[in-house]
Amino acid sequence: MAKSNKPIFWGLFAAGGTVTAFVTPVLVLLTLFAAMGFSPDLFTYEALRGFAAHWLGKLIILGVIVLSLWHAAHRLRVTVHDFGVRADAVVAYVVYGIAGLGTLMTIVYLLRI
Amino acid sequence: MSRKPYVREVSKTTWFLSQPRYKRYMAREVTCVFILIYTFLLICALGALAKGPDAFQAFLHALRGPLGVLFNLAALVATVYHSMSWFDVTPQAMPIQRGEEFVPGNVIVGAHYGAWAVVSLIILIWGI
Amino acid sequence: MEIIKTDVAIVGAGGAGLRAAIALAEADPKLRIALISKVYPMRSHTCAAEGGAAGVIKSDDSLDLHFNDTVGGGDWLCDQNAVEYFINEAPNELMQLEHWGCPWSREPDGSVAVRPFGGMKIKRTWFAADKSGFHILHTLFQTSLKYPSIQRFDEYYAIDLLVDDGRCQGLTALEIRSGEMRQFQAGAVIIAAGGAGKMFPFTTNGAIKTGDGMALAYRAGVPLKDMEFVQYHPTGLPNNGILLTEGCRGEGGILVNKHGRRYLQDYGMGPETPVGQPVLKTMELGPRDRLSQSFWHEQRKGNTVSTPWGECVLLDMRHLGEKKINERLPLVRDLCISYLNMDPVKEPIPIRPVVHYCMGGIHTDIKAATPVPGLFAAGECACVSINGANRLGSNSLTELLVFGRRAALSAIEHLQSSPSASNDPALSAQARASEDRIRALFDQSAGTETVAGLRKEMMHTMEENAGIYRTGEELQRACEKIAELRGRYANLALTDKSKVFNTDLMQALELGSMLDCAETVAVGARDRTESRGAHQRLDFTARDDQNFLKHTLAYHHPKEPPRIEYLDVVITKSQPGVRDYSGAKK
Amino acid sequence: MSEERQIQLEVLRYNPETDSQPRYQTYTVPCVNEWVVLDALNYVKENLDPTLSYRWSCHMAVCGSCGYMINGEPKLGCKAFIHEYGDHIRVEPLANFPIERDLVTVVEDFIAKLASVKPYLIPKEDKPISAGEFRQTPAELKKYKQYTLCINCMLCYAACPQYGLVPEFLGPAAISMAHRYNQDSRDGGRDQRQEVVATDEGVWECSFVGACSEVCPKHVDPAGALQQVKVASTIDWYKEHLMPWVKK
Repeated sequence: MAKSNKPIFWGLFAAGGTVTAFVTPVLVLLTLFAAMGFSPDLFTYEALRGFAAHWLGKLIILGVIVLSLWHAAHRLRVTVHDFGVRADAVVAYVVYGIAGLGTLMTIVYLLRI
Repeated sequence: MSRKPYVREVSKTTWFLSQPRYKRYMAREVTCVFILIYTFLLICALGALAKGPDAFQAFLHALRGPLGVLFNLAALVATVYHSMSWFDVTPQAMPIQRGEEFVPGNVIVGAHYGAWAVVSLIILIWGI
Repeated sequence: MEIIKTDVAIVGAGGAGLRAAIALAEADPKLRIALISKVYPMRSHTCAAEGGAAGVIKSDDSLDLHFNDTVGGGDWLCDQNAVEYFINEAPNELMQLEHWGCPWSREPDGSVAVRPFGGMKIKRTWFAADKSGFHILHTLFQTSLKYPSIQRFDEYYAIDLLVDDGRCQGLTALEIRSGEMRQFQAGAVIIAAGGAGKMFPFTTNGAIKTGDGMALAYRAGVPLKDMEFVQYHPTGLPNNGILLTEGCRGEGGILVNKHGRRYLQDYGMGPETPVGQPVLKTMELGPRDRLSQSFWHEQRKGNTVSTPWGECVLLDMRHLGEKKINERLPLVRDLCISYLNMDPVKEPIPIRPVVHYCMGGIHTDIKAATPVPGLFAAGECACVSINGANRLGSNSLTELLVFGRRAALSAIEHLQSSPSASNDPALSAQARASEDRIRALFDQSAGTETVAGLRKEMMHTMEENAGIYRTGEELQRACEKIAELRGRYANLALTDKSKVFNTDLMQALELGSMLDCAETVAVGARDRTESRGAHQRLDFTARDDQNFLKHTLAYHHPKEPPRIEYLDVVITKSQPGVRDYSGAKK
Repeated sequence: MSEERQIQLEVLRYNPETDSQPRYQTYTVPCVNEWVVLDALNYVKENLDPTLSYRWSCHMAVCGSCGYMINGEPKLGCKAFIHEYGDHIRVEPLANFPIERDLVTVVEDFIAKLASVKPYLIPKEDKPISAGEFRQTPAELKKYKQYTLCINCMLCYAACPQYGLVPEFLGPAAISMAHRYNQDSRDGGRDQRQEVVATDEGVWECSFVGACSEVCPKHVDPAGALQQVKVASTIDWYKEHLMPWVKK
């Protein structure tokens, strides 16, 4: 038996799980407000742009988004298996592909700000 | 040979219906779907932010409406469930031994809930 | 019938069997070792031992003190040369377990901790909380996995020894899962199959302790020694006999009667010691036989507490406090809460004496060898004898290590010195006869007796007539009744006719073993007209060194009661004296 | 405390020589309320049906023989109290194991897996017996003590859905036992055990359902052990691949 390569993804999964556990619910609450038509201050273009323009802001956004993506992707891989789909290699390519794409988009967008 | 062990097959697709704890587990796992979609929502927001004020307004506009509210509500439930299920098991995954004794699990869990509340409040106050 | 050739076959995979197997594997990696057990090794009853294992390690202790405690505790029926070997080897064996990973409880400086135990003058019991036997068993089992030469035959029930040319050369065993018989041809056989407490209805012993190993040797012509000495543990839960370790008292628990009096002071174990400050070899730290006997007297006087499960006295541990109980006696607390719905932190626990251990067993010499060349025995099934008329608490776990290893070394010596050629046709003929015997039992359909029925009568007989206090009249009744049951056993009918995992057949075989053992207990006790250690006669109340400073040897007869012979006790340096458990005298 | 009541004990029966598949058989058993389910089975065996086969021994939850599914939950028969159930109790052999006969399962797979993780002390340093004990403080003992309490009853395997779905999975008790030795201050064998434990069929098959810890009668918390093994294995991996210059 060979040692598994899952630690790469599990490390991201675990870090992402912790980050999302701390920040995602309150972010969802804020977007919920936005969806309901409240206009929180954060969602002014200027405020957000200002935050994202700072290198620290960029780093925080990158961290939260990327870790969330890889957390969700890895768990999705397991969940798909749990629902009875036995094509782990294909599933892994797809879910990690999605996470990779999201990561790339985030980097590109952040560079444009 | 008189032996003939009987193997009980487990359904690969419906196994989790057999026990409440398996259902709770699957509910926890499914939270990742909401987190994934929501994260892409954030990426879209980031894209709009990069494009300019008009694009961002359009994004906010698209977010509004019953569908947006419904998704965010569902995502809220899912992410809160994720947080709780995540924090509740931290003493198992990361036990802390001080001297001879282990720090009681509920202390570790409590500390996480406390930190979660603080982080959430800061973001909330800052956001509103 | 499949033949399995091996160098050493071990029957029983509890503490003694595993220790023997490891010793063999370590001595010579080329030796083929067959470890045969009717249960998976970790199910063996060694796992239920709680308190600990005695071995001299601390500087305030000495081998002489351990010797004196053991010999005096055994009411001078111990073979003193065996005791000497035992106490000398004990510290090494316990240390060896430490090196194999046993989670012994520790002192703050990291050294191994010891606790006080009954009948011991000095604290010398190594312990792993109150799960010492469990940890010893699992440490041994897990360590045994290191050695590829140990081939396990789990869930094989040993049926008969194969003795040819005056040597033991193997055995037959039934593979329980398939119902198939196997012939093991071995240069030497070690029996380490545990005690026979299940002869009695109220016992700390697990269901598997049915004296199979004892009966195996007994039927092959080896005498059973000192079987009349059956130890009652003074503190068992009254509803199901679950053991509460002597550690309860070692840590400071006290025994009181219904008036709240610490009654042990009335039976030569006083004066009363301060609560929570146990004094060694005094009051609650007296030996097990004396404590169990005191209970019997208290019950006679009407000083016991009536409970739904019979008369009890109370074990009070409340003053130890929750922290100490959780740290030192977590299993005890769990058992009380689970099975009695009582918390020792908050209330005294009703307890009563319960059958615990067979001091007697397969007659072996100091090298664990039986009179049959090539056959060795160790552990509770054997009688070396180091326990004499009453075993001291925490000597048995050490015993199975010391003599498990000794049996292995002796087996190797035997392999080296005796001819290896075996007469295959003769062995196979014996094996076929053994198989036929089982088949006859299996096929017999005209019988009218049931396993459960005979077993109940046997248990009842033993409890009524061979308990803590005995009389000649009762014992005679027991002898007659057990002989009758042995006769009726031939008329047994099995309901279960399946070959696969037939527990009806297993229980029938176990019943056969227990009846053999029970008869040696009853006959040995009837003929021993004295009181010594765990054997107390109301009609012969004094110890009689003139006539009975002797071991009882019971020889098997297929139809008749056992033939009894006597063998002198080996005395080297301690002449029989008075067993003094009174703290007042020096 | 000792009131009697009648229960219906429904037991899954399977005799490989006569049955093509298991079937249920119901016995009416007069129970004393303080009984455990094992007592009820013994009542059946002694009084109603000697052909019923099941394993048991110590009756005090330490030998690990009597694991059954009781009303669908993995339990020790000797620790499942009648008073905690209604008048109908269903007993089946432990889930996820083949049925040998009645309540007796085939457990070779578990035994082999336990052996595969090298569950014995591989000392850091050689030390002769005569040199005395390896020093170990109470705190060092406490660090792994909990994981020594496993009685190999296999309830955790019966509770683990991943083991049911992927029989190659090394499983909770075996990995916990590896963790027990890895955490022992006297031990230096972790690298050897990782060869088996840190594999796809090892700890990485675990998805932390947590059922193993919920059913463990000895509170070993195998799920916790497995998560700790994952954390440590992940740190190993990152050190090995991203910081090869750092010695473990």
